[in-house]
Parts: sequence; structure tokens; C-alpha cells
Amino acid sequence: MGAEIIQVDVIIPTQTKYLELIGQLGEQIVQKIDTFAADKDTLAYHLNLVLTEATANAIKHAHHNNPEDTVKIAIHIQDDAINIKVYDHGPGFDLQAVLSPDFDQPKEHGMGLFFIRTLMDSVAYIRTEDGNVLEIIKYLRPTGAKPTCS
Amino acid sequence: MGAEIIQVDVIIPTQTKYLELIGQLGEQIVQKIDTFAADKDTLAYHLNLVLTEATANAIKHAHHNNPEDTVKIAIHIQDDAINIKVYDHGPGFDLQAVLSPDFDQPKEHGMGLFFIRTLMDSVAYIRTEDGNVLEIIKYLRPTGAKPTCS
Amino acid sequence: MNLELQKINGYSVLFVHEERIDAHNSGELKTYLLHLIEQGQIQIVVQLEGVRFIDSSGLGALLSGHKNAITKSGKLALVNVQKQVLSMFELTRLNRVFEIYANVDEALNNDT
Amino acid sequence: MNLELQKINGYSVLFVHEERIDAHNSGELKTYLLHLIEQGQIQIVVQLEGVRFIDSSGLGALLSGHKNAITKSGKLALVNVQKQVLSMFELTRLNRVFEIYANVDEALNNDT
Ligand SMILES: Nc1ncnc2c1ncn2[C@@H]1O[C@H](COP(=O)(O)OP(=O)(O)O)[C@@H](O)[C@H]1O
Ligand SMILES: Nc1ncnc2c1ncn2[C@@H]1O[C@H](COP(=O)(O)OP(=O)(O)O)[C@@H](O)[C@H]1O
Repeated sequence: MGAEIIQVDVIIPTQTKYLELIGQLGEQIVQKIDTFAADKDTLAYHLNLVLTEATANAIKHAHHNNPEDTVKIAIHIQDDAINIKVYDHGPGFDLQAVLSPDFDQPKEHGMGLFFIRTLMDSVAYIRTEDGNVLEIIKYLRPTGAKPTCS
Repeated sequence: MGAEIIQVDVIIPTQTKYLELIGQLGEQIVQKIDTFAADKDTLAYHLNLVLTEATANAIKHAHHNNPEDTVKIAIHIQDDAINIKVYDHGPGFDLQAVLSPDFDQPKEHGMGLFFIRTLMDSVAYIRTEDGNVLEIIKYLRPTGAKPTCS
Repeated sequence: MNLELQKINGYSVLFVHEERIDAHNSGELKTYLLHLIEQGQIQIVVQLEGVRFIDSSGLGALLSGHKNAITKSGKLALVNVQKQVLSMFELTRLNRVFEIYANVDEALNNDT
Repeated sequence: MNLELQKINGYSVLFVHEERIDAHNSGELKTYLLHLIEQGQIQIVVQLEGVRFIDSSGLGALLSGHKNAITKSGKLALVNVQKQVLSMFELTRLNRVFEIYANVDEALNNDT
């Protein structure tokens, strides 16, 4: 499994019709790789969801649906981890300031990053002069056995 | 349509289990783009097939199924054309020397490049010191209306 | 978006014939539900049998319909929710907000 | 590969329960057909109803079975070939090589 290297880099116009393409791609990659995940279908669904949410955010919040813009998404699988990067060229935002939804007062919005944080192992948003990137990591190991640093 | 830019670059291990991923990816891209193709399902099927054949050739003939190697596939859509590049690091071959199958004496092998040539608009195999690339182009225009040079 | 509305025993039963509800079509679903409610159709059942994927904007569209129906003393129930889709409602605790039934018949019979 | 063999009226009817035949599983199909024929099961019908994609190696596997069956005075017919799959046989003129029937019943009745 350590040798299983898959890299997918996609550039799409900032149009929501492409969300399905990106989500399905994540789902199909999971179906093909050997993972320790007890339930591959669930992991596939989660990756579909996380890619959909992260890409939708780049389209809606960073590019305001401007159909001339493009979004870049990178899905890399290496060393027993799925690494997702979604790039945007918007003003950026403060990930730490985004709180979990208030479950007693449910709202229509604000569930996207909650899903990403809940279903994945690590989430970071890095702003640079060249643009921003949301970086998401999911480990392909048995639950509880996160990799030690190498 | 001119503004519709999609770029997908994929690196996979040279294992045939990934052929489905690559083929489906091509099929789903076609389903999402606006094309003049009268029959989108057929174009989607053809792209699935062509990607499958070209990638299988890189796995079988150039890398001899060595599971440690990787194959790179690029699918770019721009200026009303689908551009596919499949890279290999094998010894290469002479595309011009590959003839059409003899339909009166059908054989088990040798139908892959025939499909690629028949279903696509342009096929070239370029050898460089860094490796080889099979470059395939399909125009997204009404039949018979190939683009003029720009 | 492929939506089919049937009136059954005074209920407006909306069949969502889409495999996927995401930010591409959730706006249409939300608008459709708002129109229903504006027209006074406030007893709504949304049948999700064909839906195998929903994202946060899809949940948001259904929540919007639910809130608007309640404001007018109506309600919006969900039926035939597939396993993976249901788990999205559970993660967000929205399964405590919506009435969820196995199928249309049960939703209509369980009316209080 | 998900293959199901049924003996019907002396024929070996092979149901291919795969959506896709490509270089990943065509080798298995080819080997399976060769074994059948070696065992003397030379009247073969391959049912392709569930197959919606076939590549050149899949065509090659079926052709290999056909040739081997003929050598032993048997045959290999195809049934329930889906539209897009059939067009691959047409492009390669292999539709002139195989007997192709609408379904298993027709293949069994059309035996000469
Ligand atoms: N790529 C981004 N660029 C700018 N702002 C973002 C980005 N992603 C998320 N945000 C901000 O974070 C908030 C929460 O995002 P999220 O949890 O996905 O919910 P929603 O998109 O429904 O608002 C958004 O409302 C937005 O303000
Ligand atoms: N990437 C490649 N590297 C080396 N040889 C190749 C490559 N692609 C095709 N070939 C050669 O071209 C021949 C014809 O290929 P093709 O028409 O796809 O049929 P098949 O793969 O069934 O032999 C192959 O048998 C092989 O010799």
C-alpha cells in the first residue's frame, strides 16, 4: 500500500455544475484504492461530500460564481493518506473563527466546514500572496492508529 | 463554450484496476461540458474507450505491468477541443507502422489503436529523451466543421 | 431539477428524482418549496428515495422549507431517506428537527 | 469477475455480471472460456445484458473463446448485447463473426 501513489489535479470553471464531477472523482478513487477502512462506501461518500463542500466554498465565497474564473483541486494519495488541496484567489477568511453550528438553533448555512472538520483528520487554510489553499488530510489507517511522525 | 476550460492531470500506478477510474473520468467530463455533439452519450462512451485503450497500452506495452511504475494522463478541454495526452517511459514504438486490423482475419489483439484513430480526430505519438507521449485530439464541433487554423 | 408533486390526502408529496442534491440544484429545491408554501400548501412530505447524495446546501434547502412551513403552522416531513443521506442529518442533529418516516404511507398515517 | 454459468438445454450459458469488461478483467474471462471448452462445453452462449462497456481486450477474450469453440466444432454466441457495446462489434466487423441474438431464448431456438 505504501507504493500506491495517485495524483489527480483538476482545474474547472467556477460553476457549480462541476461539483458532481469533483465529488464523484473522489468517490471513485476511494473505491479503487486498498485501504484499511472498514467501510469503503462510507469513506467514498465522505470524500465526495468533503470535495463538494470545499469546492463549493471556493466557487461561492472566493469567486462569487464568476463563471470566467477557475478553481484548482488537487487530490493526492501517498503514504497512507489522502491529501486534498482546494485553491482559491479570493480575499480569504479566518478558518479558526468559523465555529461549529449551533445544533439547537439550526441554520441554513454554515454546515460545510463542520462536515469537513468532522469527517477528515486535519484541516488548514493557508493564505499566501499567490492565493489561498484549503488543505485537508484523511489518514487511511485503522481508526485510532494515526501515523507516527517520520 | 470558448471559455470552458477544464484540465485534469492524473498520475496512477501502472495497474489495470485504475483503467475504470480514467475511463469514467473522461465519460463524466463529457457529460458535464456543453458540446455540439448530437449524441453526448456516444461521445462519452468513445472518450471512456479511448482513454482506456491508450492507458492500457502504456501499462502493458511500455511498463510491462510493473506495479511500481506510474502513468500520467492529461485531459484538457479548451477552444472546443478535447486534448488527451498519455505519457509513457517505455522504449516507444512507431505509430505509423501500426496498420488497421485485417477484418477478414480477425485477431485477438491490435484493435486498440484502431479504435483511437477511428473515434478521434487526430492521433500522434511523440518520442523525446524524457519519455513518450500519445497525443489525441477530438473536436467538439458539429460533424464536418473542423476548426480553421488560428 | 427533476421534481414531481402529487397531492395525496391533502398532503403535498414532493418526489425528488435526482441522485444528487448539491449547491448546483439546491437553490431550485429551496425556491420550489417556498412557492408551495406561499400557495398555502403547508403539509409537505419530501420523498428522497432516489437521492443518494446530499450536501450542506441541500440540507439547508430542506431546513428552509421546514422553517417556512412551521411559520404558517404547517410542516415538512421526510420519507425514504437513504442510509448515507440519513447520516448527514444525524451528524448535524437535523434528524431531531425533521419528522422522518420510512415511506409516504407512514408519514400520512402518523399525522397527529 | 462476476460470472454465472447455467446449463440450459445442453448449452452453457454464461452470464457476465460486470458493467465493464476491460484489460483488468478480460484475461479472467478468456481463461474461463478456455476452461469451459477444454471440459468439452463447446456450445456456449454469453449473456451480456449487464455489460455497458467493453474494450478491445474484452472483444479479444470473446473472440478467443469463439475461435476455440469452433476448432472443436462448437460455437460461441452472444445475447442481450447493449447498444454501445454492439457498436464496438460493428466497428471491428466482429458482428459478422459472432452469432448475435436478442436473448438466451432466441439463441437456443435459432440453433441450426
Ligand atoms: N474559500 C473561502 N473563501 C472565503 N470565505 C470562505 C471560504 N470558505 C469558507 N468561507 C467562509 O466560511 C463560512 C463558513 O463556510 P461553510 O461552513 O462551508 O458554510 P457556508 O458555505 O454554508 O456558509 C462561509 O460562510 C464563508 O464566510
Ligand atoms: N505506449 C506504447 N509503447 C510501446 N508500444 C506500444 C504502445 N502502444 C501501442 N504499442 C504497440 O502497438 C501495438 C498495437 O497496439 P493496439 O492497437 O492498442 O493493440 P494491442 O494493445 O491489443 O496490441 C501493440 O501491440 C504494441 O506493440
